Amino acid sequence: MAENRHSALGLNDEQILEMYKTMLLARRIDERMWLLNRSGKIPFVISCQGQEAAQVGASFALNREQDYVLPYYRDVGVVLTFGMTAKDLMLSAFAKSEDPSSGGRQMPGHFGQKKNRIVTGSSPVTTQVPHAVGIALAGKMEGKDLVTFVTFGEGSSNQGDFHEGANFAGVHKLPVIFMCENNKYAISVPIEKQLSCERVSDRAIGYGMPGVTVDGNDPLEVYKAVKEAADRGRRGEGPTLIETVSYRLTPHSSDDDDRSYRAPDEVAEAKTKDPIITFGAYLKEAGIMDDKLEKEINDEVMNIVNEATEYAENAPYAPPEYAMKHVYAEQ
Amino acid sequence: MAENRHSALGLNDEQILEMYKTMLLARRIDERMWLLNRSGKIPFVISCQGQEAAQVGASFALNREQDYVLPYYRDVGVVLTFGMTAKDLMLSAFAKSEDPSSGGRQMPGHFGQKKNRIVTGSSPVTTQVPHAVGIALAGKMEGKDLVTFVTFGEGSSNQGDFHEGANFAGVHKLPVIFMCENNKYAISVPIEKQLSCERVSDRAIGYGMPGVTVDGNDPLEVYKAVKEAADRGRRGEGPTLIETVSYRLTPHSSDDDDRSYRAPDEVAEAKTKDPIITFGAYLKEAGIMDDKLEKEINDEVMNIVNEATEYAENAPYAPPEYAMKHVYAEQ
Amino acid sequence: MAVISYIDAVTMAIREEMERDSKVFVLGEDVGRKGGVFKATQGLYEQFGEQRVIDTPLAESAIAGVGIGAALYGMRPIAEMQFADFIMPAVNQIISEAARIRYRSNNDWNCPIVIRAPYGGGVHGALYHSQSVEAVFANQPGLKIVMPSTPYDVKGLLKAAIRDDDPVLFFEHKRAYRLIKGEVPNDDYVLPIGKADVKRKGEDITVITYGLCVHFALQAAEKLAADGISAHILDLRTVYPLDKEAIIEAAAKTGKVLLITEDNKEGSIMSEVSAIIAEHCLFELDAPIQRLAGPDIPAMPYAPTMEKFFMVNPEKVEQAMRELAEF
Amino acid sequence: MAVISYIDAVTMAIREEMERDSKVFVLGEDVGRKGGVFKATQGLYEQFGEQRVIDTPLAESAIAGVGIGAALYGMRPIAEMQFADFIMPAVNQIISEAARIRYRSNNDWNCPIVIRAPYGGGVHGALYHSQSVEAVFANQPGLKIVMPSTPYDVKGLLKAAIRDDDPVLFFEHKRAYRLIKGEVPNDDYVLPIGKADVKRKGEDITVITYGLCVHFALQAAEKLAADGISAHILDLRTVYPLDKEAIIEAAAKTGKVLLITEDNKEGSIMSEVSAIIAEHCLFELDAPIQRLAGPDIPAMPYAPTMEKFFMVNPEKVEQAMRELAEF
Ligand SMILES: Cc1ncc(C[n+]2csc(CCOP(=O)(O)OP(=O)(O)O)c2C)c(N)n1
Ligand SMILES: Cc1ncc(C[n+]2csc(CCOP(=O)(O)OP(=O)(O)O)c2C)c(N)n1
Ligand SMILES: [Mg+2]
Ligand SMILES: [Mg+2]
Repeated sequence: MAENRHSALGLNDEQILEMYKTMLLARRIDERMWLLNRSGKIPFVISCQGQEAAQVGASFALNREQDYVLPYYRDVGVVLTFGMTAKDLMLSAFAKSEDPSSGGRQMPGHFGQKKNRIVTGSSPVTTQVPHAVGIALAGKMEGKDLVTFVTFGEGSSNQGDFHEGANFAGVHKLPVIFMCENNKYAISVPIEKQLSCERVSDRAIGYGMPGVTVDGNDPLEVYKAVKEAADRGRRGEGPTLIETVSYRLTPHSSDDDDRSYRAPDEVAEAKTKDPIITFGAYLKEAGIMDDKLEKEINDEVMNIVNEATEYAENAPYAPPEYAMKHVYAEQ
Repeated sequence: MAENRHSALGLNDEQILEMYKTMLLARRIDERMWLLNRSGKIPFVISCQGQEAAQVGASFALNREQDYVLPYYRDVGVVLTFGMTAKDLMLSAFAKSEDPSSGGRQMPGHFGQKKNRIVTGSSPVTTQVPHAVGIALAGKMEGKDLVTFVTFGEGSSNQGDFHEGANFAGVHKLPVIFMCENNKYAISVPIEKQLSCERVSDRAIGYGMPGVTVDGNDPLEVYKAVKEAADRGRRGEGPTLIETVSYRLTPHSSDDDDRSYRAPDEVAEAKTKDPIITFGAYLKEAGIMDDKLEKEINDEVMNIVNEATEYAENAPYAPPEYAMKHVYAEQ
Repeated sequence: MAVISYIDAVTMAIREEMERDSKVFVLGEDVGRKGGVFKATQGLYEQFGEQRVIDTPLAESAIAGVGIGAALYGMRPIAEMQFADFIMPAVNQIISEAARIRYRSNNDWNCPIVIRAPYGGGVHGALYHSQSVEAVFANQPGLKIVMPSTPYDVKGLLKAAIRDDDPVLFFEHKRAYRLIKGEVPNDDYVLPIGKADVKRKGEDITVITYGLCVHFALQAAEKLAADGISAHILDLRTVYPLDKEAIIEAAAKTGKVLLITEDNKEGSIMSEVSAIIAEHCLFELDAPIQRLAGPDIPAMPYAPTMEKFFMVNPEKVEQAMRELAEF
Repeated sequence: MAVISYIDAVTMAIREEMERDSKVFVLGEDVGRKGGVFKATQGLYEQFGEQRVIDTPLAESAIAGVGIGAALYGMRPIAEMQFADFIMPAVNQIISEAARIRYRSNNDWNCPIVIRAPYGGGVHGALYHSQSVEAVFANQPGLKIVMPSTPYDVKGLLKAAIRDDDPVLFFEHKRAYRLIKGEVPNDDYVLPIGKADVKRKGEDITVITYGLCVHFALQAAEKLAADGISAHILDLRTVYPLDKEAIIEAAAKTGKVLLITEDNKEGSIMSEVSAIIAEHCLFELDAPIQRLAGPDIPAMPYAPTMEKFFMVNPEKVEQAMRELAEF
């Protein structure tokens, strides 16, 4: 039996099974969306595949009753952990009126749900970074104990808003966790054409905050880093920059064909480190999951996905004139 | 006699006298502008005082026949070194039609002069940074040996354009020298409310480039750092970030009263390190300048300033309708 | 009622709202210890402390973006852009974020931020300290843009903006700051955002304008009155979204309309005002819809000759009003 | 003459200009190896190499700003914004820098950059992949904004933009990319920036529009012709600065004017077109100046029901034209 690494982190068996289940649910929802897209039922998908470990590991390290998350478009694992359901996500994929993120106004991947403190997001990348800083500032002003958690891709870490937001958080020692999900590509542009530093986390020192790079395929390593960052934040010691290194296992989106810019070998090689597989293997080696339990979890997850799909497919669209609503507060 | 530090840098006595003279000219022009402002003759001044050593030391390390400079508003020392004259600067202060930077269209401090490769600047801070990168890119595409030199304040290093420009230069290994003139204040905001890193140069690693911090009151130290950076750039090894630490000896501008945000003691203390005084002392200690020569230089400089003032004061404004010219290329 | 300056009305409104509601705070460059480069926030740092009057790093996208984040949480940030000209780095945060938050989240989230900025020319500010920037934002549903002309309106509208549940851009004419004085009640009052205001009733010609030009028009109207010409003057106050009814009513009233803005002519707020009139009361017009505006050049030069050439002033206004009356 | 698509005309124009002038180069996100997310730069990376077809880091202000720097040096950069919606972070570089460089330097420096971006809706792009952004820039002297409707115009105008000595924003309708095809000569030709084009001559009503809506108007005009109504259609092509003479001539010709844009109604390009007409040929009008535009909501939603509600389409255009004809 393999070394038990999770107990040392204060995680019990039940919790890490929950983590695994959430990762798997994220994966299966994503896979279903591709099928729906390829069969012409939904116009667009953008994937979490390959990043579930980072997303779920990180979110589990937060306080789900009070912290705020500002996810980017791939963060299915984050929003599931924070209370969004498969049904919610499918409603968004089908652009139906009940979609909690936007009522079918935004593309899938533009998450938002106030009751779960999932902050509404947009398409222009990195604009959420200063928002996370502002929420942390507000929390501090109001004497709250909350931490904000914001994610973005490594390409997006080149936007001015990353720099300006990180520096603001550093100066005001705000409890913000900046997590860069480095998946090695920004659409077709490989990391060496995006950044000239060795690690995205090398940027942390420029904002007077600690920076760490962790294996994004290992949810426990990510959990540990985020937990430490959250603790630091709550202790009033300011922000942290965390880089999770993994790989984007799908094309950028359903509109992309990644064969024009990366070799099949490279993708195949990355798939051997697929966190669903490697974390599943860990659970088995640690004696927490056997084949039977694995199948049960899989079936349970597939049921959830099937039900969500069916519900969403049959749900109504918002009526046309509803487009006129909510530009401003209603008087 | 003090140690001769300049020979080791390849600078002869004549050159460092020239440096001193340029620094002094910058200072005297600036002082004259304050007098003109306080007597109601010109509406606005923004000063180089305290930063002449950094500006002149740096510019002397560049190739004045081919390199491009993108100065910020305090860089009187840079533009004088690159060929702008006292008369040019006074014409700008008086907003006269012959002002080479703008024909009296822009406020003083908005330098530009194509024949000397002084690139036109604007008021919004830090926009010049990506321009410097673009010129270096163009030079590289055209097979030229040129380096670009761009400056900005430490407050301005928090703008997104700094981050985006520096990263672009790093990725493309472009010969750009980013020089931050850290004078400890951005108008009233002290450095500790601007930046959370210890040194501005700590940001360099985030762009995969070397970063150094030098004494901005010592033109020789700055010269050395910029020379090395220029050499690196010409060797195709990419950009460098240099931080020069000095102090703003005047209020931010003629519209500012710095007594509301900094103690007279602090200013007085900084004045003991005034580079005009300390570099003058070095020249004397090194036996290059005696009292007589000092007086000659001073007289020469004052003559230049007087002539420039008189010429500019009597020069004509552009006629009103000239405002309509040069929005687009003339057909 | 005390007579105070336009800028003092700004400070008064902010102070009163900060006293009233602990969720209101100020952030921007030099707004704290220095009290702002124009002194609009003077005394607030001393009264409310550095937690609620925040000197930010020099980065406008963060000033807007951090403010938006705080507003998402439920605070009432008042963000200052030191000059309207320097709002440009924050355009993405304002247009892509603040303006769209309520709509894109289907009313789940909202963004009650106020972004204040001094705009306008005539202060030897040259190209980058003189601009009118409202047209950049006046096509973005979700935003409101307020541009008051008098101290009384400043106080009532700024308070309304701070209490508004949606983002408001609040542009203050920097030349009006100390030039324009007026009576301002010490009481708490708000004025409705989205409503134009008739600043003078008249029968012969209609002038529609906003900001400093309202005063030029009022001055000119006095002179015209001496010659028996009666001018009706509508102050837009909110330039986006426009008060269509008030515009139509004012235009129809006299049938002769002059639109005045200090902005460049092509593509200004006045283009839309003209389009509203041409769409809704064309047959009530007795003269072409006239516009008096800055020329179509980047912004006003520093040299006094050229600055004056650019700026709308009382003489230019009077002349345009007389010409229209004689049409 | 070959019949090619709108997007192929984009690629052809860039390729020919790159072949003609070694100072022309392309920079943007995914423009290189991938050939652009819409494939507008396909094949250029292979033909000209990565030095002249540059995949940049994901940072629009740098794409614009680095391009501006290169243009200051004397290069002819063509910068791509992946979607027009993502031009917002570059607004400061475009408005404060590119637009003002010639003017502020008193003609010493100039900035011959082209910034291309796909805009427009009807492609399930939702709020942030559907917008018209021209109004943000259509009040900035120093800029030119070109928005062509046909492959022929695309090629001639994009070549003109690349050769222009001043900055040009070149907005391409993304739904037109593959939908619209047309004859395009293989020869080198340029079309004049700043000139509108009569796309159809007519006597009864005048339609002024640009981009994809030109095609909707042409289709509707065919149907109206069958009923004896003759429509005159002016394609603005350059939306800033506007071709005033052509607008006045087209409006005066029939006296009944319909302005069509896919942008939100309030504050669009059409506001200025209306204002020009109301200022210069009011007495030649027989009907109020009508505008057909998107509603004043942030941008079009993703759900097909609401997207359709927003978009201008051939039916809406036909109906508006008939109503005007009957006025
Ligand atoms: C401001 C902006 N520019 C361009 C885009 C188009 N775009 C969407 S995702 C993307 C790549 C993002 O790469 P990265 O940040 O590495 O995240 P990843 O998709 O790899 O997770 C681009 C260019 C955008 N959404 N926003
Ligand atoms: C984008 C922008 N925001 C604000 C200003 C107003 N402003 C002019 S100088 C300045 C402070 C600059 O500080 P720093 O970068 O440290 O340079 P220093 O003046 O100290 O040399 C500010 C806020 C501006 N010019 N541009
Ligand atoms: Mg990536
Ligand atoms: Mg400084």
